[in-house]
Amino acid sequence: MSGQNIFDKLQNIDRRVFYWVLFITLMVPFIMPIGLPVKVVKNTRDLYEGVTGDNINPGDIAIMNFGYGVSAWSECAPGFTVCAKALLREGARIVFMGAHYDVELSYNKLRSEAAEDFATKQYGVDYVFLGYFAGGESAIAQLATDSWTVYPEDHYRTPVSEIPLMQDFHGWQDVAVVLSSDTGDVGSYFLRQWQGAHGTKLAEIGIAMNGSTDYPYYLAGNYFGLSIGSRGGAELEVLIGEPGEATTAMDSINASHILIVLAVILANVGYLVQRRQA
Amino acid sequence: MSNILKREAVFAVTGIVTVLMFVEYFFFPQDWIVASTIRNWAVIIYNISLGLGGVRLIMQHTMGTQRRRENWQFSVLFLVAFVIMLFTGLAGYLGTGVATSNGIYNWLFNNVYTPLGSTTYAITGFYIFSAAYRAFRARNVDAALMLIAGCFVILSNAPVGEVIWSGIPAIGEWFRFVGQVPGMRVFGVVGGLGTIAYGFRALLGKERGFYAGGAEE
Amino acid sequence: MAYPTATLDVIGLWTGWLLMLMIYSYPLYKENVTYRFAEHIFIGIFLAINLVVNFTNVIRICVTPLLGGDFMMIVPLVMGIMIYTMLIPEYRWISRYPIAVLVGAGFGLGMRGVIKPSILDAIVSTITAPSTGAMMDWVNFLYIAVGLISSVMYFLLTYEHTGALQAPTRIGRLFIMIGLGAYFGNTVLFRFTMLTGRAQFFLQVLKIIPM
Amino acid sequence: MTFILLILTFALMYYYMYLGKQGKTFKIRTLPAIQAIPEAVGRAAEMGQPVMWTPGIAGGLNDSTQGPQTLAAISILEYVTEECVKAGVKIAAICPLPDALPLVEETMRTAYMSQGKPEEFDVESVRFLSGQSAYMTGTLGYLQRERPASTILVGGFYYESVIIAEGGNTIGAMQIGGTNNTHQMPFLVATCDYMLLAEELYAAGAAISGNPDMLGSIKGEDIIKLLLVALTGVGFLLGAAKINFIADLLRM
Repeated sequence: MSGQNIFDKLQNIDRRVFYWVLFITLMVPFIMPIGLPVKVVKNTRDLYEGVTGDNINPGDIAIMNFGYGVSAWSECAPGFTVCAKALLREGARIVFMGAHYDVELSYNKLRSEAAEDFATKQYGVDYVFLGYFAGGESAIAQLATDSWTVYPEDHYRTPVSEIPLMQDFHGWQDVAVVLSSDTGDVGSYFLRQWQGAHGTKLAEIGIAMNGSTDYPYYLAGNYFGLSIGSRGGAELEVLIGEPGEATTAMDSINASHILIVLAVILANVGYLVQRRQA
Repeated sequence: MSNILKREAVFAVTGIVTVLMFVEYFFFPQDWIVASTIRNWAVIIYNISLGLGGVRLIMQHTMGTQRRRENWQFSVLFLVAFVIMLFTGLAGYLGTGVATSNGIYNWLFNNVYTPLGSTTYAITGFYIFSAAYRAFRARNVDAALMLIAGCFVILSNAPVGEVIWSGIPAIGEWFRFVGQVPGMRVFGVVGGLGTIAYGFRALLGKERGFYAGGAEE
Repeated sequence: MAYPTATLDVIGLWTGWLLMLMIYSYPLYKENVTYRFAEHIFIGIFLAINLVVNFTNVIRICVTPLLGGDFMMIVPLVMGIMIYTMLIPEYRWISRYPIAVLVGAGFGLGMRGVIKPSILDAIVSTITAPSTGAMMDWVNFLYIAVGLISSVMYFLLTYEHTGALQAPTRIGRLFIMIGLGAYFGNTVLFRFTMLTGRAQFFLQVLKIIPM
Repeated sequence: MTFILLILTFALMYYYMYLGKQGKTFKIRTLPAIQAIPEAVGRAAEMGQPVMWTPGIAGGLNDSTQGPQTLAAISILEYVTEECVKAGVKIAAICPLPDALPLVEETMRTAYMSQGKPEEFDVESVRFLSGQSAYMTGTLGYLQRERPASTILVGGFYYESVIIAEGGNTIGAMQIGGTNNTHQMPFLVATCDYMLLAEELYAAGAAISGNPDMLGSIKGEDIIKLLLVALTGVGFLLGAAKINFIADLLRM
C-alpha cells in the first residue's frame, strides 16, 4: 500500500487507533475536570414536574421499574435516583421492581445513593422491593390486571399478603404513576399494556439511544415526561439541586463527542478530496 | 391424526390464546380472569423454557470436551465456572431464600459477573466509533443527511456543543425533537402494521417461521 | 463509595479490573487467549445466574402457589416441562404446544396493543395543529406531516418506486435517513456514557481518582 | 377505533389473500437484501467458509414486537439453509433465544430434508449462547475463529447488533441485515451491505415464498397504509384549519 496518499490514509485509519485514543480521551477529564453548565430541556422538566408539587400526592403509589442492569448504571441510575428521591420527598409510596437478574444490585445502589431519603421511610409501608420478573409483555399486562400473581412474594420472600403497601396495590387502578428506566423494551410494555390500555400516567427515564423512539411518544402525550440518557440524568440533578454522577461524567462526554466528530470530519475530508482528484 | 395433533391443534391453541387476548382488550376493560390466567401461564411457561437453553449449552460444551474439539480447554473452563456458580447459587437460595446469601455466589456475582457485564455492554462504545467513522461519509444525499443529522445531534447532546457555536444546541434539538420525528414515527406505524399482518398470516398457517416443519418430523 | 479495605473485596476489585482488560484486549488488540478465557468464564457464570434466577422465579410464581393449594398451576408447570421434549426427536412435536401458548399470548398482546400508541396516536399527534401562531411551529407541523406521509409511502411494498411514486418515496427515504442519523447521534451519547463508566472504574481501581 | 382498524386490517388482508387464491397476482417490490442471499451463499461456497445466521437476542416468542421478528428471521433461515445445502456450504445458526431453539432446529432440519440431504444436518450447527453479553462475546469469538464468508443478521436485535456487525466487517464478511427495532436500524444500515428495514423484514418471508396468499396479505396491508396516508393528508389539511374531526375520530 505504498501508493497510499494522506487522503487514503485518512479514510482508512486502523480502528484500533481510534479505540485507544477514545479510551484515553474518556479518562483525561476525570483527572483534569472542566465543568461546563448543563441546560435543562422541556421533556426533562416535564418529567421532574410530573413527580413533584401538585402532580403527586402523599400516599400515591408509584411503580419504579429497573429496566436496566448494572451495566447501564452510568446511563440510567442518576436520573432514576433523582426521581426516587423526589417521589419519597413528596410522600409517595414506591413499588420497585426490575427486569434484570442483577436488579438487587441496582436497588441496593439506589438505597445507598438516596440513603437520607430512605432513612425516614419504612420498608413495606412506604416502599417495597418486589425484585425480578420474567415473562416480558405478558407479565406487564398481567401486573396491570392482577399484580399479586406476578409477585406473590417480594424479593425477600415475604408473601405480599403480609406487606401493608401491597394491600393497596392489586392492579393499574391503584397506581398514580409509573416510571420505567430501560435499556430494553419494558417501558414500551407499560406503554401498551398500561398507558395505552388504561391511560396510566407514564414516564420514561431512558437511555440516550432510545431518545429518538421515545420522543415521539412524549410529543403524542403517551409519556408525560422523558429523561434522555446521562445528559437527562445531569439535567435532573440540576433540577433537584444535587450534582451527582451524571454531572461528573459530562466532561468525558464532552471530550469524546468532540473526538468522534473530528474523526468523521477527517474521514470526509479524505473522501471528498479523493473524489475530487478522481 | 398425527397431522392434526402436530399441526392443526397447535394452530388452534395459538389462535384461541390470541383471540382471548383480543376479547379481554375490547370487551373487558377492567380484567378478565380467563385471559389473565392464560397470561399467567404464559409467564410461567416462559420462565421454565429458559432452562432449555442451559441444557443445550451444557450438552454443547460437554460434547466439545469429550471429543477434544479445538479449544476444548475453554469448554472445561465454562463448565467449571457454570457448576460453581449454579451450586453456590442454589445453596444460597435453598438455605435462606436469596441466592446472593451464599458468600461464593455473591463474590462471583459482584466481582466477576458485574464487571464483565458492564465491560461487554460498554464495548459498543468502541464499535460505534468505528461504525460512525465509516458510515458517516457524504457519498450521496442520503448519507449526507444522515451525517449532518448525526453530527448535530452528537454535538448538541454534549454541553460542549454550545461552547463551540451557540447555534448547535438549537439545530441539534431541532433534529432530535422534530427532524427525526417522521422517520421514527413511520417505524411505529409500519412496524405496528407489520406485527399485525405477520400475526394474522401466522395464525392462518402461512408463515414458514412459525410452522417450522410442522407437518412432519 | 470508598475504596474497599477487606482483602477479599480488594481481590474482587482487581479481578474485575483484569477481566475488563481481557475483554478489551479484543477491540484494542485482537482476539487472543485472554479474551477467550474471560469470554468462557462469563458465559458459564451468566448461564448459571440465569438458571438460578429463573428457578427461583418458577418456585415463586408457580410451585409455591401450587403447594398452597392452587392446583391449576399444574397446567403451566406441565406445559413448561413439555418444552423439553424437543430434546427427544420422536416427541419433539409436543414442544409445539407450550410454544403455541407463548406465541399466541405474544401475538394477541402485540396486535391489540400496538394500534393505539404506535399508529393512531402517531397520526393524531401529526395532524393536531400547533396551538400557538409561531411560524416555526407551523413549519414543523408541515415538516412532520409531509415526512410521515412520504415515508409511509416508502414502505408500500407491492408497488415499485417508479412513476408517480418515485418522488414521494424518494423524499420518504430522505426523512428516514434523517431519523436514523439523529438516532445514531443519540446512541453515541449512550454508548460513550457506558464506556465513560468503565474508564472511571479503570482509574478508580488504580487509585488515580477516588472511588 | 382500535377495534375497527384491527378488523379492517384483517378483512382487507383476508380479501386480498382470497383474490390471490383466485389467481390474481401480486408482486412485492424488489428487496435487494433478499436478492443478495444467493450471492452471499455463493461467496461462501467460493471461499470454502461457512455462512452465519443469527436472529438477535430481543425476540422472545411471547414478546409482541420482538417475537414476530424472530419468526420472520426463521423464515429467512429456512431459505438461507436451503441455498446453503444446494451449494454445499456449512451454515451456523447462533441462537440466543431458548424458546426459539426448537423452531430454529426444526426449520434447518426441514430445509435439509427438503433438499434431500437430511443426513447432512448436524445438530451442532445450531449453537445456543445464553444472555446478551455472553451471546455477543461468543459470537465475536465465533467470527474470529471460523471466519464466515457471509453473515445474515436478521431479527430482533438489541445492542449486540453493532458489535456483531462490526465484528463481521473486521473479517471482511458480506453482511445482510434486517430488523424492525428502530434502535438498531442505524447500525445495521451503517455496517451491512444490504438491509431489510422495518416491515420489509416481515415481507421478506412472503417475497421468498412467492405464495399468493402471503403476497395478498401484503397487498391488503398496503391498502391500509394508503388509507392511513389519506387520513393523515386530509387530517393535516383539516387540522391546519383547526377542524379536528379526524383527530377526534381516531381518538375514539
